[in-house]
Amino acid sequence: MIRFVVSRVLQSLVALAILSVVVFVLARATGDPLQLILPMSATPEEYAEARHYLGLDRPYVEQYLSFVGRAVTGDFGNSLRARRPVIELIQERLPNSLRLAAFAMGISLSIAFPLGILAAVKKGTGLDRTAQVIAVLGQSLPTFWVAIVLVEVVAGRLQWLPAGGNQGFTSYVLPGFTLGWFVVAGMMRLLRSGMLEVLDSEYVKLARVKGVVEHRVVWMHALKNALIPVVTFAGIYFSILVTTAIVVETVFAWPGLGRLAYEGISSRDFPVIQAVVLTTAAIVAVVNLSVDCLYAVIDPRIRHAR
Amino acid sequence: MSVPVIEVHDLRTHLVTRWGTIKAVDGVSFSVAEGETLGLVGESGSGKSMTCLSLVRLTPRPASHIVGGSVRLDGDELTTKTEAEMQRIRGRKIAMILQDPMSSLNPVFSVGMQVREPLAMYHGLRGATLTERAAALLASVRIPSPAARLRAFPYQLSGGMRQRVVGAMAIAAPPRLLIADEPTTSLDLTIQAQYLGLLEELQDRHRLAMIFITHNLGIVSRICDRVAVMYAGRIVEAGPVRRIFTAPAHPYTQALLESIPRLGARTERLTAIEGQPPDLARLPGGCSFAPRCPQVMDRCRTEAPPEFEAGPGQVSRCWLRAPAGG
Amino acid sequence: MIRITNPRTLIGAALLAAGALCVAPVQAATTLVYCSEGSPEGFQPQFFTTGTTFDAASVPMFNRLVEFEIGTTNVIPALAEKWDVAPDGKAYTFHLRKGVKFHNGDDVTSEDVKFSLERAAGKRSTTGYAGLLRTMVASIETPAPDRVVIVTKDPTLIVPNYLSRALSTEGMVLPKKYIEAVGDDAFGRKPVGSGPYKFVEQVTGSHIRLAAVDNHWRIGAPKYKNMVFRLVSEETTRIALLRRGEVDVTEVSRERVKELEKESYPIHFRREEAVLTMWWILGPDGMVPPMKDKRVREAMNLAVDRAEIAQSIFAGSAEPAPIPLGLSWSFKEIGLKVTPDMQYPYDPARAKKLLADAGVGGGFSLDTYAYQLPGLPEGKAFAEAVSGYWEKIGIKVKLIPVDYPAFRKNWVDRKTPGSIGYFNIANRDWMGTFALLEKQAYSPSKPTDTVNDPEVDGMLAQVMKQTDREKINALMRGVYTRIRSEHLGMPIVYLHSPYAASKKLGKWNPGSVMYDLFFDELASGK
Amino acid sequence: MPAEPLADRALPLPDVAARPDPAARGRRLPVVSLGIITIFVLVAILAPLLSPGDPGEQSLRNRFKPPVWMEGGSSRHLLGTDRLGRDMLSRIVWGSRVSLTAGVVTVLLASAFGAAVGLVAGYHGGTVDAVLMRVTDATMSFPVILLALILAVTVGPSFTNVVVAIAVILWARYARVIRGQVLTLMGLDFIAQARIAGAGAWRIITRHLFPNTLNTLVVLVTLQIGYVIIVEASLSFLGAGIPPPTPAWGSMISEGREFVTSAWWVSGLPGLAILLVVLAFNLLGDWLRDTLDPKLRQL
Repeated sequence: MIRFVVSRVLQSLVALAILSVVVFVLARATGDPLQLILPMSATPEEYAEARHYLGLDRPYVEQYLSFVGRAVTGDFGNSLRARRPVIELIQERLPNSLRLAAFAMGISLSIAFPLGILAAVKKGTGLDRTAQVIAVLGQSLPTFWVAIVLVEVVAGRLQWLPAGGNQGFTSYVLPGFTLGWFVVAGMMRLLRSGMLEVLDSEYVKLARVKGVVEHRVVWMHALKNALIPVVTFAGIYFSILVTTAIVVETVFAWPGLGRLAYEGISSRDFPVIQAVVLTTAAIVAVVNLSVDCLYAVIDPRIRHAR
Repeated sequence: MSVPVIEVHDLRTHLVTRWGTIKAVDGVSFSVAEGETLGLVGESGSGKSMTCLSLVRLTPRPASHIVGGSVRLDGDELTTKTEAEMQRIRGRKIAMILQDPMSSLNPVFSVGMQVREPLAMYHGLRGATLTERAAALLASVRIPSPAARLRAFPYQLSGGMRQRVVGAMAIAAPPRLLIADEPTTSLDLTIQAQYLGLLEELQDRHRLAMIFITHNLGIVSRICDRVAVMYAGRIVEAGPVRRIFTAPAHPYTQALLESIPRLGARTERLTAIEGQPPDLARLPGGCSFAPRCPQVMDRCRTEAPPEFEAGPGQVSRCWLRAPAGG
Repeated sequence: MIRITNPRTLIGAALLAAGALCVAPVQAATTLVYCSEGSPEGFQPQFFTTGTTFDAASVPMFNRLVEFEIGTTNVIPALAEKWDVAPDGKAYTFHLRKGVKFHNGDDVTSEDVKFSLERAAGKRSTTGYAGLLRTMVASIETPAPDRVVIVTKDPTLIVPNYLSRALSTEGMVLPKKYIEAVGDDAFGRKPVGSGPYKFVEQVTGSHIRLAAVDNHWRIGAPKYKNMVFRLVSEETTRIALLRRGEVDVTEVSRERVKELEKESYPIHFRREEAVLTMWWILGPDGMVPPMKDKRVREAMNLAVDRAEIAQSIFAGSAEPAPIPLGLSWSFKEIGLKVTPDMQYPYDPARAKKLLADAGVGGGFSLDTYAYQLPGLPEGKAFAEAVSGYWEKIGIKVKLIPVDYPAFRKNWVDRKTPGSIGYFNIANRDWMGTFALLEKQAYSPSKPTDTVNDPEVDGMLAQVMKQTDREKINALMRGVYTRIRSEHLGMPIVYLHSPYAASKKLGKWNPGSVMYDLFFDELASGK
Repeated sequence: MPAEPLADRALPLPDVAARPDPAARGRRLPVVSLGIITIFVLVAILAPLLSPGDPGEQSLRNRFKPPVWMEGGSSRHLLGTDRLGRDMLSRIVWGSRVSLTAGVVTVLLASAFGAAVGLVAGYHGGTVDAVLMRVTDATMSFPVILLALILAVTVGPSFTNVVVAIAVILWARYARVIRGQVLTLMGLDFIAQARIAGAGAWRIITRHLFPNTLNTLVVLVTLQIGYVIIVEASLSFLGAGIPPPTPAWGSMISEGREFVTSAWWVSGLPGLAILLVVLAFNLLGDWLRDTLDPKLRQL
């Protein structure tokens, strides 16, 4: 087990290293940040000076190494735009992103669970098909459009919920739902087919033959097995949530990482872009790792292997 | 013979599929007494498993329905019971051992949890008593160091061991009727023999009525008292084991017996049953076996044969056994 | 064989994350909430240049030496109660208001003024007009704590205007001692000024919160105890916030004004806040063919139906503009009379003829950049609409959507001469107008030119040396006449910028001055 | 002695009674989905014939005309006009071409590359596998939208850039799934057989492994066409999608979003088009998966 965890950690680190190179190159490809920082009337000397001050005149390899070297200690340099340490910006935004993602995950699970199980138990009926369409709908509408319609109708017209910003618990509902609904289809699919497979298995049949009550058969004997594929894919869902969040954060004025990235790109703020991408990737890696562990908790076969 | 534990009369179960309605169980009648073992044989799809699932009303839903007939357990009609009542009969009165020991145990729960579950359900046991009884139950199916096994997960046990666990759960009540659906198919030969011995022992101990579903005529000859041969949803021949093996009345039974490779007999080739297996959705009008029957007669194609007496306690659905002039 | 960490730990962590949703304070009626589209870069008036930075929070937090009278461009006292000019016109003495304190308790002294101006002219300064400050100022003297003297190299008229809101943020006074003690970065995180509102917190990407000081010379006892600036980039969301009563004032686009008026939300306009003007990117040697030909420039101007664009794209909150780079406030000051015949008529037929005369009757291909700008959410639609008009006279337009930074690079690098760009230039007084012309129409020094014309250059060069207002006015009139008659750019419309307010907000004149929404009026208990 | 179990030679009777197939049976061909997709594909191909006008022709005076069935609508613009007075029907018709092409091309590029990587990694195993899979991991953890945004500001938004940006991230998914399948296949006897018969790597990959992953590919491709169309729309919202004046559904919805209440058809109609197509592809994909390979539930 230890070996397993260690090798997974190493794999994640290698992937992060590859990513750091890519993001370093890409960030620099976005253009010259000085164009935005300096006034239009700036002279070439002023440019050179600012370039030196910001360390942008050093060779790329040197810039990269110092970037990586400091990034390891959590120092992503200073934001070119805000003139503040990037890590501070990340620290401000990250909790918002994580909370929103967790909330969205919760919402999508709470939709996907009943729908997936219902669809499996009532397989082939109209109920099954309706459940599937509800789930797939979330994936078939552009997120921003769903978000805007929700803001306009639920917040603006009906005035039930806050329209934007993080103003407490109720603020989570609309963005969380928008984000969550987007991944419901995938989760429901997993649950439904997982449940179908499990419900058809010998051990579920045996549980029934033993006289176990039906709801116990479904929620206890079958569900734990059907959960395994869902958990396996939690990492992927989480990364989808984090990336789709850019759009949702924009509409709901949510101060999360996505907006930070967006602002970073539009102001060519390399350090911010680099930091956000790496942070996101690191989170996804951590989630994947925890998923692997959680997987072992659910499935004893994995726990005892190796 | 003593009083029958289970009496099945003219049981009919239909299955609705996209190819049409299939008469999976088509007028099956039999009974099994205390301590008696009925062997149910036939090809895959002949309706053996469906018959047994119909007894506990666990046929696949919503596709299948029991459309007629009666099932009495100790004289108590089951087909009219509510689902909740049936729940209390399953496991407690009628237990089942399923075919594949590898997959009849839930991989994500410990053996202990799964063995404790029926004990808790049937006897309302809790806590230490429950664990004790679970261990005792495992011991009763000859599982060594049962206390340790309770903590194990199914994948840590061998196939034979797992099937013993399933057996233990089946006798937790203990039930009146034990249905064993090909319980030994996936076990290797020595384990098979041990397991059969165990089943016989359990049956003796608890005076169980037992229905034993199998393809394997060898097993039938070893542990069954009576045999019913199923073909296309019907029992085509039934009778005492000895009669069926020595004087099979139905051409299908004869074909089945011929297809057994006898040890030592150096047959050039195995006699296979000729022709296609029946399409259950489009059964011929007369005898369902007619298209493949080597002794088919004109009458067979138009009229379905009723049950004819073929010997002491032996019946056969074949026009060949029709009394002359009948 | 190792047992994985207790699963409850993981689940617990997830629950914690979900449960620890922060609870924000309820907005009391004593809080003014303003909802802005853009997010500010930071709070260092001399280091940042974006308009949103100052709209949002700086004005209530800081003081300048002088201010504009609301709704006009008249310079009035502020931190400086009065000022006098030396007879040679080379030294301005400002007398500071007494008893003004920074939010940290320090007195505002002449040292702070000197420090701030030097910071604005310093190396790290990025304010748009730092260059002018550097060339203009010889020294800054502090003969007494309440007196500061700005000595210029040449006689000049512009010092008071320069330090007001005419240009940018150079005139904002920062606490020297505090900044020197804590450093720039700490100041950026927790800025200290001497304005009626002090900094409380900033949650980047979310909001900025200010709290009123008890009594301030600018506004008296504050009507609102708190001021919150919320940053919401999506318009639908801003409007929903207004409807829910979560914000008091919000920026809205012109196209949604009617809808909100129908729901009887008060709309306050900043009239003629900016002129939307288009231009051809110059090549290294100025205008390139076919735009080198005056007739082509005129044709492109004639092809555009300004009235229709004002009506449709800008939903009626705009008026056709006649003169390229023409900042209308200055027209009064410099005595330029705009007559109806200066307006470009919509005349595609004549435009086609002009193109034919210029030898490009078969059309030519033209790149048009399309981008959004702060205050111009209609940017892309506008570029598409204008392109549509040009297509109609046979020009083959290729629309290139970019973001503004990318366009700016193209513009300044002059890599794509002849292609089209645009900007909503904030309206200014004569001083600001001169600064704009110097920046965009004076070819000797700048990469940012849009006009390259020796005559214009000559007149602008003279303005710089002039100290006689009348002569300056005449020269400026000359510059505009020349730019108009040579069609050196495409003026499109003057833009009115709407702000929607909650029904309970009351009277408010948001003025039209760049970087200031005159929240003082709203906040004032006077 | 117990005999050889009869089951070994039991006749291959469809064992309906005992074991109903989990998902496949009883699910009819998704006629509606197929119908929608066929219609839109036809519309895309026949756009020049079907479009009533030039999708780019503006008429500011005729802006925000409602569809014909609403008050103020006219038969000149059956589905109304947008903020620049362009005909919505023409734009939706031409938009089907742009959006469908974007979806299909992106997915084909991604699947071709991803499948190749997956096949090679799975076949070779060892270091090759480890290296390729780490690259795949890295790619998967790069947010698609961020990359597209970066590309958009770097080289400007364009159809090609959108397709490339999405494909550059999307391939990793295919690589992962296909590699997983190949690993399973490699353990099967027929690969060993082929090796014994002297088949080389190329032959085994193309003749034996690839055909066996086709089902998976087909399902994944179908499911992801919809996803790509949606991602493109999101990019439009952030200003990095297929740029105007090209009529792509995503940018149409995005441009019309401010008018959700005042002129719903400007974003609502292309929204409906996207909804129908994506829904159809998703449902078709679901059905294909259930039918071709019920084990593919993680797609």
